[in-house]
Amino acid sequence: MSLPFGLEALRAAAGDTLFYFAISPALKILGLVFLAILPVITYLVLAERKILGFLQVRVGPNRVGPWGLLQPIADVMKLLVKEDTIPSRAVRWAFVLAPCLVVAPALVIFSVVPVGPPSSTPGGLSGFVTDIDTGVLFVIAVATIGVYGLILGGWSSNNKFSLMGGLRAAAQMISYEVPQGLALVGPLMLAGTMSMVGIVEAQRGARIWYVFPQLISFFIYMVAGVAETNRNPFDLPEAESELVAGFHTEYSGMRFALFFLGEYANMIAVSAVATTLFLGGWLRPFPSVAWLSPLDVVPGAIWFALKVFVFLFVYIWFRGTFPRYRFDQLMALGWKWMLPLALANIFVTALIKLWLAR
Amino acid sequence: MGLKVLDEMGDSGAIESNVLTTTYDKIFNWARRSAIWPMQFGLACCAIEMMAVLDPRHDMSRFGAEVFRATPRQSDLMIVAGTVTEKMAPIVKRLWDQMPEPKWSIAMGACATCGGPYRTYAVTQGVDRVIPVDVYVPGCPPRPEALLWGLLHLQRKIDRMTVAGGAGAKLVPRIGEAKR
Amino acid sequence: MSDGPSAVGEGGTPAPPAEKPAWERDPVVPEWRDADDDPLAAALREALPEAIRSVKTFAGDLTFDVERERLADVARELKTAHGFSLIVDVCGADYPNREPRFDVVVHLASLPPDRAYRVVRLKTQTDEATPVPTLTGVYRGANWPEREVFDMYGVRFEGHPDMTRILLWEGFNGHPLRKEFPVEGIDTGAAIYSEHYGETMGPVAGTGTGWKPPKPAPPVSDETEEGGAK
Amino acid sequence: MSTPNGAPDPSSDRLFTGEEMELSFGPQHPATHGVLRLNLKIEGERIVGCYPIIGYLHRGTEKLFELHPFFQNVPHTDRMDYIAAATNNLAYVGAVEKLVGLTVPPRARYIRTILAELQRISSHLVWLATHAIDIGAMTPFFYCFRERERVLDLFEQYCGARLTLNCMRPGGLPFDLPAGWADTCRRFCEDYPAKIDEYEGLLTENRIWKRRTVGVGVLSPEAALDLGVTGPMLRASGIGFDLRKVRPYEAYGEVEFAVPTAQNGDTYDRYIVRMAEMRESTKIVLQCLDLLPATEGGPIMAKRPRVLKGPKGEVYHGIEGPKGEIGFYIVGDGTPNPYRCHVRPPSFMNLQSLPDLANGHLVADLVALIGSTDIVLGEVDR
Repeated sequence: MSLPFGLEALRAAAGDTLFYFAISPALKILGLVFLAILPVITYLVLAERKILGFLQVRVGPNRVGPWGLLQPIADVMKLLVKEDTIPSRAVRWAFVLAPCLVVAPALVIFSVVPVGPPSSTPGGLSGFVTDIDTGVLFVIAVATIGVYGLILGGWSSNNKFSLMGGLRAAAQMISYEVPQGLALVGPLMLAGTMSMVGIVEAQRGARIWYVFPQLISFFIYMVAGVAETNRNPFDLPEAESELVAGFHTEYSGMRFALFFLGEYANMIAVSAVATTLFLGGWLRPFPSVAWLSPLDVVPGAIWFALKVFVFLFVYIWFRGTFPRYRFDQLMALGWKWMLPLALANIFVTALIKLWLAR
Repeated sequence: MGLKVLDEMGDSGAIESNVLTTTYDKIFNWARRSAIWPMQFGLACCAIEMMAVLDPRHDMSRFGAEVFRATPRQSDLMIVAGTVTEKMAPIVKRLWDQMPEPKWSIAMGACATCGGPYRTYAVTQGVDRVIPVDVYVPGCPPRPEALLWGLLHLQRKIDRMTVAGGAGAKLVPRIGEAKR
Repeated sequence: MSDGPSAVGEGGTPAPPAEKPAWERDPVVPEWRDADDDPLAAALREALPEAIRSVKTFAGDLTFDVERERLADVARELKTAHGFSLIVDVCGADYPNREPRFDVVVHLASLPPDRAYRVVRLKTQTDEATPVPTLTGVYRGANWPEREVFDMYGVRFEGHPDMTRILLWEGFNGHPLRKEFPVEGIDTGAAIYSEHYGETMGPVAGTGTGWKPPKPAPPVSDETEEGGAK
Repeated sequence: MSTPNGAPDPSSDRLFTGEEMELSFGPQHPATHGVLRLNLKIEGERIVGCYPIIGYLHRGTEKLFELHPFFQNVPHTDRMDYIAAATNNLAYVGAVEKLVGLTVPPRARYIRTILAELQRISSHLVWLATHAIDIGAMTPFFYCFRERERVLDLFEQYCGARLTLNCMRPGGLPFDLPAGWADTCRRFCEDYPAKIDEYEGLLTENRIWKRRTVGVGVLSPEAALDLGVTGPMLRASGIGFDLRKVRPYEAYGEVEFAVPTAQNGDTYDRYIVRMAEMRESTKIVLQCLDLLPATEGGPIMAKRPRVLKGPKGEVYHGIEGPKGEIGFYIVGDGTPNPYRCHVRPPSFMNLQSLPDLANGHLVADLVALIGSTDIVLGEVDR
């Protein structure tokens, strides 16, 4: 069949049920996390430093390995062997749990994000771990868990700056969950399904990426996404010049690295969801234009990755460009502008959809 | 400091020659020397030159050391940039204590090294009365290039670290150097 | 003085000996002069006759020697009637062989556009025991400089809202700008952070010879009571 | 905008009320520009009390002044306001010259003016860099430091030091300009306005920047005068007081320049005023460079005794530094050392206004306010 080498034997040995319900998803998750997400995160950090260097007329890391390519590896290894301090008055269990709570949900999201098309033959290798009917809902639900990590981390550190960072994170992420969720309703309505794979297929069927009919949705989702991931100009929970390091002020070594990892994994997750819902996922550009079909030679996963990278670049670009919002201004932006806009967008989309269906 | 640890170890030769630990040493020392994150902590004039070391001309980020962390918990290197006064010295000490091991410090400039021009009632005569110092950078203030020299010198010092000392982060001179 | 465009474009070329430019002649050392004829001095004497002890000028700086108790009154009069709206500075000086030994020196400035720019100096004498009336009621900006004078000389200001040390820590032994205070080498005494360490432990100011390690051992490094940046 | 400093009225805004908490902000904090410590009382994020604690960099400079002869004190002035060493030098040597009655030759006056204005540019560049990075914009920091390096190169070519210049002496200057210096300087001044446009392009009309700065920390002109605030902070409040205009020292009487002012006295206005000042400074430098060739080969040091002895007397001499009026009060007693040398530090007086500015604002605004008061702790604490 269409399974690559060793897997076929594994399937034969384990039986179809066990293979398709346990082994295959597990292998895919492991592969995705360790061969795709973690390396991308690692090099995203380097890319960020290099791109910021480029924006700021300097060169960036270039001494550790050729062109500084080993820099992130050195960083991670250094953090791994760094002393791990837990303040004596910290709430231990929460302090330890918090970083895990940030990283895990960000990685879980990838289980429903399709990086490639479903297998063309039954039983073949599809480009996603699983395709559940409520994929989008699952993404929103899981992403929300991440905020608990920040709140717990800020609260359990027994540091006032951490506490303020945690509170800011709570307020900010909850405020922006709402417009973010509402912004996703637009594409859902157009596609008529909540399955992530279904939405991409619907974009193929509609012969257009949803970013064009749902420009407002896309805009709201992106802004809310930046706020969700605590990136500049919305990096208030860890605003360095105000709160020292925000919720992770007291974290050192690998626990801090996990927060870092979580932030970058969240960036990739938000970008991946945006790519799926608005930029046609694994589809090539202009899926409806026939004479561009030679582009289909490029695998879908590559297209997907390219689109995600564009988003990631925009994130870094933001960081190099904008000053930081203030807390109350951020709240006002979320509740007074984004929320009404998102609701209006849903309303208009529904009207248009009804009118078209008539 | 390193010598003291060595004395506690007794004869370090057998451990030193162990192939496994030297490989570990190589890897960890490489990682540590390549990712020195300084603490964002300026005291006086030298802090301005410490900022200048980040600028496009000198660009400390080339060495992977531009990640200035504002919290001592996440930093590896304390650059004591400026005059340490008697009023500030306990805070410097406290910040140093809050930094997790392995940690290093650079005394930047004359004031941090020995009190500099300020031999007065208010000034601590060198930060080495408060915290251990790994590298002294002379100058008043040192040029950014001098601070980069200090960083490179610190890297050479880190290269000599070994996990064989026990805690994994003690600065123990390699055999031969200790005998000097 | 370097003010004024007296010698523009001369190019520094040697002038005939008779008219050497100012910078090639010996410096003209200024001297104290009485300045009772100054209009400001006359006006002030008229308004507060018993407050002004003398008016002198040195190198163009008008100096009023003011009775200690009337310092704030003179400043208020200058502010309201003569447009000296900017407080430049308050500082002290120590003359240990004189009685009373301390000077408190106040500089005030009048600003354009209402008035011509002018700086006047008010001086008054005091000793360690006698407080000087504060200027904070006239200029709020006198707050910190007066605290500095207290810190450096031990001169107290009566009516000051917050008469505490500003540059050195509470419990510092002595007032460093007094002439008998040595620049280094004496025991300044107190534990620096007694609120954290208690009176007998913790860092002790070491008088320019450095900070002494605390006895007994300092608190555990992970002890973060009031935030990491404390 | 109902409170005097532009903070939202606490009675109308229930967003941030809650229990009071004390927060020790500094002395090690990324936004305190050194070792300033603020004891804050906060209600949620709103500041209800702000008590600055200074002195963490008190080094006894004024005591040292009394122990050294007039000439040897110049290096100590470098280390007070260490990002504007040349203006400190200028203020100190000006005071000494006034005390002993020296007259400075014209060439030295022009060069001093050039150095002081270049120093103003570099000081404002450091201010802009740190102010922007406090508000969260990273990139201007690097642009500012790129240009600052060019200014520092000029200093280095002139006197060999980058930061602590020690470039003036009572009576004149230690050296004449090196060959080609004037051309390098002119090239810089001609390039520089375009660079200011670059910074302004990033910030001035940036909506986030404006929202973070407009109306934040309003200082009324009356309060500014009352608190002894000078320099760009005073001018941003609408009082066009500039010592270079009202009592022209050095060569300022011979050059044309404007004194930028603004009306609202908020953080944004202080930003605008300082940006405009940098443009004026380039103009002053260019004019002085035009005046220089006429004095080519002329003396740079006045005739003076080998050992300066201060007469029995006292002078105050203040000049317009980048942060405000920096003045020296020197008492002489007939010996080669000053009997008393007191500094009137602009940052010290300007910092007094911080509690006024910050009350009622949020913690995030406090950071912007510390930046916009442009303090240097070396000068505050001395």
